[in-house]
Amino acid sequence: MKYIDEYRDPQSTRKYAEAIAQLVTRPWTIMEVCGGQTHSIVRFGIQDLLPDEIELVHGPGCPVCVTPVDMVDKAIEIASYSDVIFCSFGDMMRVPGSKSDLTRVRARGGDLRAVYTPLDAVKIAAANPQKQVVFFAVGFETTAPANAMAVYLAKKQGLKNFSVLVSHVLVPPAMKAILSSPDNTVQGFLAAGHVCTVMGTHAYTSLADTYHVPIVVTGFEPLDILQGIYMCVRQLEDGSATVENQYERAVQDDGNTQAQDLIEKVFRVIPRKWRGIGTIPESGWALSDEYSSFDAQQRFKLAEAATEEHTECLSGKVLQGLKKPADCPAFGVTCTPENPLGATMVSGEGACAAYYRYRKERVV
Amino acid sequence: MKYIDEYRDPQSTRKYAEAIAQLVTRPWTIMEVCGGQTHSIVRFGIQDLLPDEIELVHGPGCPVCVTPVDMVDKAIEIASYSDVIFCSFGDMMRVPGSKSDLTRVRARGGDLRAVYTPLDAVKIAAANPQKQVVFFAVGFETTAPANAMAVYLAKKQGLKNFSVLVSHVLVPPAMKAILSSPDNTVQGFLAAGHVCTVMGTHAYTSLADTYHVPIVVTGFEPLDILQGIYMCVRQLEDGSATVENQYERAVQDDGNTQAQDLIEKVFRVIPRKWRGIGTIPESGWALSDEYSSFDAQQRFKLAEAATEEHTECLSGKVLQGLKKPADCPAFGVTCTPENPLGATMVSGEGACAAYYRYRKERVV
Amino acid sequence: MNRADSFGGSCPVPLGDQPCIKLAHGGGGRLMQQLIEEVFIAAFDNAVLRGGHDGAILDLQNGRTVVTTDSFVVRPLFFPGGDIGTLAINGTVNDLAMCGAKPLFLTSSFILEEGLEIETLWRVVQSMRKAADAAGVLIVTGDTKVVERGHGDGIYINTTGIGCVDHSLFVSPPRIATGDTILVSGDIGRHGMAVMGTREGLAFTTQIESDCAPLWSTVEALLEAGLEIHCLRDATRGGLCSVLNELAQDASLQFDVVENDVPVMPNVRGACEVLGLDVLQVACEGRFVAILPKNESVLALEILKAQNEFAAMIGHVSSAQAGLVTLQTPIGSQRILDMPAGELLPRIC
Amino acid sequence: MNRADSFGGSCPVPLGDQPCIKLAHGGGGRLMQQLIEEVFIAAFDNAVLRGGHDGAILDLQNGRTVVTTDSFVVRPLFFPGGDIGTLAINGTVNDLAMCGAKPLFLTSSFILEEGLEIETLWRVVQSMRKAADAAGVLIVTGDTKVVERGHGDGIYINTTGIGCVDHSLFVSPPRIATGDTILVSGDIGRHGMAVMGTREGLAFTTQIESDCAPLWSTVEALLEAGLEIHCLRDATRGGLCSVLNELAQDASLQFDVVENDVPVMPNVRGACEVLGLDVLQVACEGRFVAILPKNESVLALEILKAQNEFAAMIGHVSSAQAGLVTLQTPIGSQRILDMPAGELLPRIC
Amino acid sequence: MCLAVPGEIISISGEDALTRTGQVRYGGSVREACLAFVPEAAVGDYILVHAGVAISVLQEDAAQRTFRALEDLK
Amino acid sequence: MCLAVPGEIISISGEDALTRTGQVRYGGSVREACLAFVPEAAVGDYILVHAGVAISVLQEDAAQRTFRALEDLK
Ligand code: SF4
Ligand code: SF4
Ligand SMILES: [Mg+2]
Ligand SMILES: [Mg+2]
Ligand SMILES: [Mg+2]
Ligand SMILES: [Mg+2]
Ligand SMILES: [Mg+2]
Ligand SMILES: [Mg+2]
Ligand SMILES: [Mg+2]
Ligand SMILES: [Mg+2]
Ligand SMILES: [Mg+2]
Ligand SMILES: [Mg+2]
Repeated sequence: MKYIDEYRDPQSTRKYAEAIAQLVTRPWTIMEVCGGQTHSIVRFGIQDLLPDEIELVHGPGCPVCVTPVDMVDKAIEIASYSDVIFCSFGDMMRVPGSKSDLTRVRARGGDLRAVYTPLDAVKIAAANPQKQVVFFAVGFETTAPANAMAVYLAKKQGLKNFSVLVSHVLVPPAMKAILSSPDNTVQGFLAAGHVCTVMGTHAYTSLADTYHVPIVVTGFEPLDILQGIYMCVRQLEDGSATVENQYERAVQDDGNTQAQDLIEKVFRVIPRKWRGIGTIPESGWALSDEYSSFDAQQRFKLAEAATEEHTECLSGKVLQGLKKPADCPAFGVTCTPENPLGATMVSGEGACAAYYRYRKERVV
Repeated sequence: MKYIDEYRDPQSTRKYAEAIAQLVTRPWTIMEVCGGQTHSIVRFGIQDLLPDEIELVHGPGCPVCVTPVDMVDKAIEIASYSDVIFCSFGDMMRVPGSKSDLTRVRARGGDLRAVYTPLDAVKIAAANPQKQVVFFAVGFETTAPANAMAVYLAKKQGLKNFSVLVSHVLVPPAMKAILSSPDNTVQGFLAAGHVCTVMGTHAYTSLADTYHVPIVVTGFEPLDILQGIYMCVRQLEDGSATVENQYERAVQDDGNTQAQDLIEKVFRVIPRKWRGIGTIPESGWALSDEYSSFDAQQRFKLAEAATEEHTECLSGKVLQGLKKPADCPAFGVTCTPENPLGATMVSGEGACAAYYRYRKERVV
Repeated sequence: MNRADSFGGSCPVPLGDQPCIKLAHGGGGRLMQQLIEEVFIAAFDNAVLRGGHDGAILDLQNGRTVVTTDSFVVRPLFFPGGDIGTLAINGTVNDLAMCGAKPLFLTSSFILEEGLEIETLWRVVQSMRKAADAAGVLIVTGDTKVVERGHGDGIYINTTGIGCVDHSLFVSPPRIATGDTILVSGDIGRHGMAVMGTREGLAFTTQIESDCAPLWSTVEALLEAGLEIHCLRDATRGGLCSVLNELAQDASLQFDVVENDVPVMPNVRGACEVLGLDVLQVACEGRFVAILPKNESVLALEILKAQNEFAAMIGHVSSAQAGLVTLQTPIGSQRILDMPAGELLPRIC
Repeated sequence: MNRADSFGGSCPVPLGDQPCIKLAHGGGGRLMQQLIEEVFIAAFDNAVLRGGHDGAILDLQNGRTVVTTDSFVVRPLFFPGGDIGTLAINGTVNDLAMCGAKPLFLTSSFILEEGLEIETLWRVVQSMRKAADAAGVLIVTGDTKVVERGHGDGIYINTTGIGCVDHSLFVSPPRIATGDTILVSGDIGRHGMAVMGTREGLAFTTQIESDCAPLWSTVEALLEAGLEIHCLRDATRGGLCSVLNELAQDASLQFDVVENDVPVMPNVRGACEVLGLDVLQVACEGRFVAILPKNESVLALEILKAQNEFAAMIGHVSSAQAGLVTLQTPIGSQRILDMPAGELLPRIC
Repeated sequence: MCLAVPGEIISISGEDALTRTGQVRYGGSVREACLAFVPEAAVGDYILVHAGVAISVLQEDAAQRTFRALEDLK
Repeated sequence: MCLAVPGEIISISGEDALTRTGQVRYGGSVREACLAFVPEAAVGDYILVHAGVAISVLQEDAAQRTFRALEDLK
C-alpha cells in the first residue's frame, strides 16, 4: 500500500536508527504525544532499535484514555434508555466507567452500535425516526471535522432524533500542562501528526519558545517516528528548540482551513476534565450555541455527578509521562486488557494496553 | 376426580345406550348445541354406542368457530402494534382471519400471550404500565362472568392500559335462527349446560313452545350426554316438547344471579355477526356505556371493513346442522388442523377438527 | 413429490401455505414431521438417515456404534425436577438407550446469550456433570458460542451421543410384529406439565415434578433378562401420542391402546383437565414405550415395575390397518388416536 | 485453583469480576479460554477431554475413531463466499481433518427461530448437502428445535463429526518439536472480514469473499506423501494469532513467526488498516497451520501450494520460552504476539 | 364450548364479595379461582370453574339423581 | 490516537462542496469517504482519511523528502 509499505522498509528504518545512535551523546527523554504513535512504537518494536540513551514516554494523545469517568458514566446512562440507539467508536465501548462499561450495557439489552464514522450514526438516525440516536463524540482535533460534519448534516437534514455526547479535547493545552508541571521530565516532543493535519503547526511555536523545548510534528509509520526522533535528538544535541515538520506530506503549516471553518461554527472552546489528570483550561470543545440543540447532555437532562476514579490506577501519571505502565503495581496483575482498571489498558493505543500486548520485557 | 370419573363409567354409559335403543322407534335428528359436547361425543366415541336412528348434528356453540373473520382481522391488527401485549385464550390464536392468524403475528414479532383466564390479562396490564394490554374477549354466556369481572377489576384498579376486544355471542337467538330456517332438520336439542349454569333455563321455554321442540339442558361427560339424548328421545317419541334439565347438579333454573348482575352492568345486548352464518339480531353483547372506555375497538380507532369469508368452507352450514364436516370437499384434503380453512377446523371443539382428530370413518 | 429430485431448484414452498417457521414446526407433531421429511431428509438423503430412527447406527470398522444428537432449548432453564443440563444429558443418553446402545461418550456444545450470569451456567454445568456420572457417560469434546442479547435464551445446549451395541438384537421399528405387547415405563405427562406450570398465566399453586431421568439402566435390565425387545422409543415432544403414531407408521402396523391403562398421576390429570390438554400429547423426558412379543411381556413388565411402579401394558400390535393407532376410550368405545397437530395450546373455551 | 474440587459448591465467580457472559467470552481469546478451563473442563473433567485437542479421540473397540462438535451462529446467514450451511459442514469436517482423521459421518441439529422463512432454511440445507458431498461425508442423524421470536437468529446449527484415523501418526500438539517448521495453508483473514463487511456501518463498497472451504483433501495429500505431520490446527475464531498461542502453550515450546511471511490479500489488508484491526486476529474458515520437521517442510509447502498458491512457511519452533509466540516485525525487530483479548472491535480513534 | 371443570375448594380468602378467591383442587393440582359469583360456597364444596371463575356450586343430591334414574332404567 | 489511513480516490460524486464524497481504495478494498474538507482533491490523488472523513491530500514531493533525507544521512 502506497504511503505505508515504503515507510516500513527495514533498511531505511535501520539507517535512521543508526543515525540516531551516532548523533546521541547523552540521555534524552522524548514524549510521543499521540497514542497512534505509541501503538506504532510497540507494534513495530521501535524502542528495540534505539540506543539506550533515548527514553520514549507515552503522552496523553488517546481520546479513549483521557475521556473522564463521569463522561463514560453519562454515556452508560444514555445507552441504557430503551428508546436509544447509542453509537460509538469500537474501542470506546470497553472503557470502564465508575461501575460499568458500554459492552455490559449491551449485555443487559442496550442497543449499542460500533460505527466506523459518525456519519453512519446520522444515517442510522434517519433510518430510525422512532428512536433517539446518540453518538459518543470523543476525539482530539483530528476527529473534530468528522464530528462537526455529523452535527452539521443532522441539522441540515432536520433530524430531531440525533444528538452527540461531546467529549472533545485539544492537544496544545495538554502539552502546556505537562511542561509546566514541576515534575516534568520531558525534554522533546513528537507532536501528533494527524492533529496538525487539521489544525496546522502554529499553536506549537509559543510552546517551543516559552519552554525551550524542541517539537517535531511526526507521522505514524516506523520510518516517520524514527525520522521524528532523529530530528528531535538533533535539536536536543544542538540546544535548539523550534517547531519542525517531519510529516510534510500530510501537514500544512496552516492545517486544513476548510475543516477549521466548520469546527469553528459547530464547536466552542471550554475547559475540559481529562481522565487521571484533572481539568485543563481551554482544553476542549463543546457544541456552539448555534448547535446546542444537538447536545445529548441537554436532551437527556443529565445531572453532573462527581465520580471517583480508580485510586489504584496510575494512568493519569502515565499519560503525563511521569510513570511507565510497568511502574504500576496493577499492571498485568489485576489490570489486563480483558479486565482493565484504567482506560490506558483498554484502547489499542493506550500506553498500558500497548505495553501489555507487545511487551518486550518477556522477550528474551 | 369426583364429578368426572363416575360419569365416564362404562357400565352406566352402556345402560343408557341400551335404554335409548329400546326407546327409539324411528330416526331422530338431535343437535348438541355446545362445542364442548361435540368434543365429548367424538373423544369418547359416543356415536358408536347409539342406535342408527339417532343422528347427532353439531351446533354453533363454539366461540372460536363463530367469531367472525373481521373480528379476527381486528385482533390481528391490534396484536401487530409494537406497544401492545395481546392476550387470548390459547385456541383463538390459530383461527384464520382473512389473510393471517395470531400465531403468525407472533412469528413476525408480536407479543402474544395465551392465558387461562382474562383475570391474568388484568394482572399483566398492571405489571406492564408502559404497554397497552388487550384481551380478546370472545365467548358465550359461560365466559361472560370472567370477562365482565376482568373489565370490572380493571376499572376498579384504574388501569388505563387495559382494554378488551369483545366478540360475545348468545345461544338462544342462534337456536331460534336455526329453528326458523326453512332448511332446518333439527328435531331436538341438547342445550349447553354451562351456558345455562350462568343464565338459567327460562329463555328456552318459549323456544320449545313456539317451535314445538324438546330441549334438554345437558352436561358434558359421556353419561350426561347419553342421559340427555335419552331424555330428548323420550320426549320425541312421546311427542312432547318441554325444557328439561339433565344437568341439575350444576344448573339452577334461575342461573347464577350474581353473575347476571355484573354482566348486566358491564355489557349491553346488540346484534352480532356469526362466522359463516351472518348477523343475528340481539345475539351478542358489547360493553355498556359505563365501560365503553375499555373497548379496544374505540381505543385503537379501528375502521369497520367488510371482509370476505372463505367461499370453499362450509363451516356456516356445519354450525347450523345443515351439513356434516365430511360433506365438505375440503375436509381432510386442503383443510386440516395444521392448516385450517375454517374456524371449525381450529378449535378442539370445532366440529370439523373434532371429526378429523377422532374420525371413526377410518376405524374399520 | 420426491424432494430429492429438485436439488438446486428453488424451494417448492413446502408445508402447505406457511412461508414462516412457526412454533408448531418444533412441536413434535405433523408439521414437524413434514418439515423433516420434505426439507432435511430430502436434502441429506442417504441410507443411514433414511433408517428413520432417532439415532444412526454406523457401519464403523467393527461392531455397531450408535450416534445421536439433540439440541435443548427449554424455558425456563430450571424447572421442578430438573434443568436444561439434566435434560441435555438424559435426552441424548435416552436416545442411545432407545437404540439398544450402551451410552459411552457425549459431545456438548453451548450457545450462550450475552448477559447470561456465569453462576447460572455453572449450575447447569454441574447438573450435566452429575447426570453424566449417573448415566456412566463421558463428555469428550465441546464447543461454546456466544450470541448477542435478544438472539438466544440464556443457554442452548447440543449434546451428541455415541454408544455401542454389545448384543445381537436389532432394536428398531421394522422388528415390531403383529401380536406384540406395548408397554410404557411409567406415568406420563409430567415433564410437559412441569414446564407449562412455570409460565405466567398457566401456573398452578401446586408443583408438578418433571419425570426427567436416564433410561439406560432400565433398558440394560431388559436386555440382560434376555428379552427379545423389538422396539424402544422415549416419549418426548408430542408425548405418548406422537411416539405411538410414529412407530405404527414406521412398522406399517396397527396399534390398539387402552386409554384407562395409560398411567397418569392425579396432579397431571387435574392440570390437563383444567387447561383442556390431552395428556397423551404432553411431553415426558424419562419414559419410554417398549414393544416385544406377548409371551415376554409379563417378565418385561416385572422388570419395568422394579424401576417404576407405574409401568404398565397399554396395548398391543395388530395388522388391521398400517399406521393406525386406535384408542379404547374409558366408556369402552374405540376411536382413532391421531398425531398431534403441533404447538400445545391450552384450550379454554 | 482446581475447580474440580468444588463440586456442589456455589460458583466461585470465575473470570475476574465479570458476572455476565459477554461477547468476548465467545471471541476465541483469553476470556473464552478461561471460561472453558474454569467452567467446562473443571466440571466435566476426564482424561479424553483433558487431551485438549479440538476433537476427541475415542477408544472404541478397534481402530481410532474421532468425534468433534461445533455450533454455528454466524450473522448474517449468507455472506460473500458462503453461508451458515457451508460453514457448518466445513467447520466440523475441518476439525476432524485437523486430528488427522478422515471425515465420515456428521450429525446436524438445528435451532430455528419462529418466523424464519422456509425458503431461507431450504437454501441453507442445500448448501449443507453440497458441502457434505464435496467433503465426502454423510449426515447421519439430526434434530430440530424451534425457539420463540427474539430468542434466536434465524438459524443456529450444531454439527458433530465422526472420523477415523487410518494411519499410524498421532497428529496433536504434544508431538510438536524444537526445530519444526510452521506453515500456513493460504492467505488469512478473509472469512472474518467478509462477515464484518456485511455489517451496517462497517461495510465496504468492494466485497471480500470468505475463505470457507473443506481441508481434508489437503490434509490427505500431506498424509499420502508420507510426511511426519506433528500438528494441524485450523485458524477460526481468534485467527492465526489464537491458534499459534494455543499450540505454543499446549506444546510448551516457543514459536517464532515472521510477520512479512504471513500471506494476506491486498483487499483484506486494506480493510484491516481502515478499521484498525490486526489481521492476525481475524477469523478464517478454510485455513490451517501445519507443523512438521524442518527437513519435510519444502515438500509439505509444495503440496500445500498445489491447493492454494499463497500457502507459506511462516516460522519455526524453538525451545527458548514455553508458550511464547514472537513476531518478527516488518522492520526487523521482534515482539510478543499475545493472545487476543476477546471481541474484535474496530479501532478507529 | 366452555370447558368448565369441577374442583374442590380447599381454602378461601378475601373479604369483599367481588374479590373473594379460593384455592381449588382438581385431581392433585391446586389453582386459584375467583369466587365472586358463588358467595354461598364454602371450603369442601365442589364448584365448576370456567376461565378461572367459579360459575356454580355443584349439588351432591342433584348429582345422585342421574344414577338413581339409571337404576330406574332396568 | 487518530487512526488515519492513506487511500487513492477512484471516483467523486456530489456537487455541493459540503456533501462531496468519493470512493477511496485502500489496498484492494474500496469505501466511501467524505471529501468536504479537501475541495482540491481529484481522482488519482491519495488522501488521508480519518473516521470516514478526508482530512488531507498527501503530497508526493514532500513524501520524497523523507527518503532524500535518508540518503543525506550516509
Ligand atoms: S496498568 Fe491498569 S491500573 Fe495501572 S496505570 Fe495502566 S490502566 Fe491504570
Ligand atoms: S372442513 Fe374446513 S373448509 Fe370444510 S367446513 Fe370444515 S373448516 Fe370449513
Ligand atoms: Mg436424537
Ligand atoms: Mg431425543
Ligand atoms: Mg427420542
Ligand atoms: Mg469449537
Ligand atoms: Mg432472550
Ligand atoms: Mg469442534
Ligand atoms: Mg471448529
Ligand atoms: Mg478447529
Ligand atoms: Mg431430536
Ligand atoms: Mg432475532
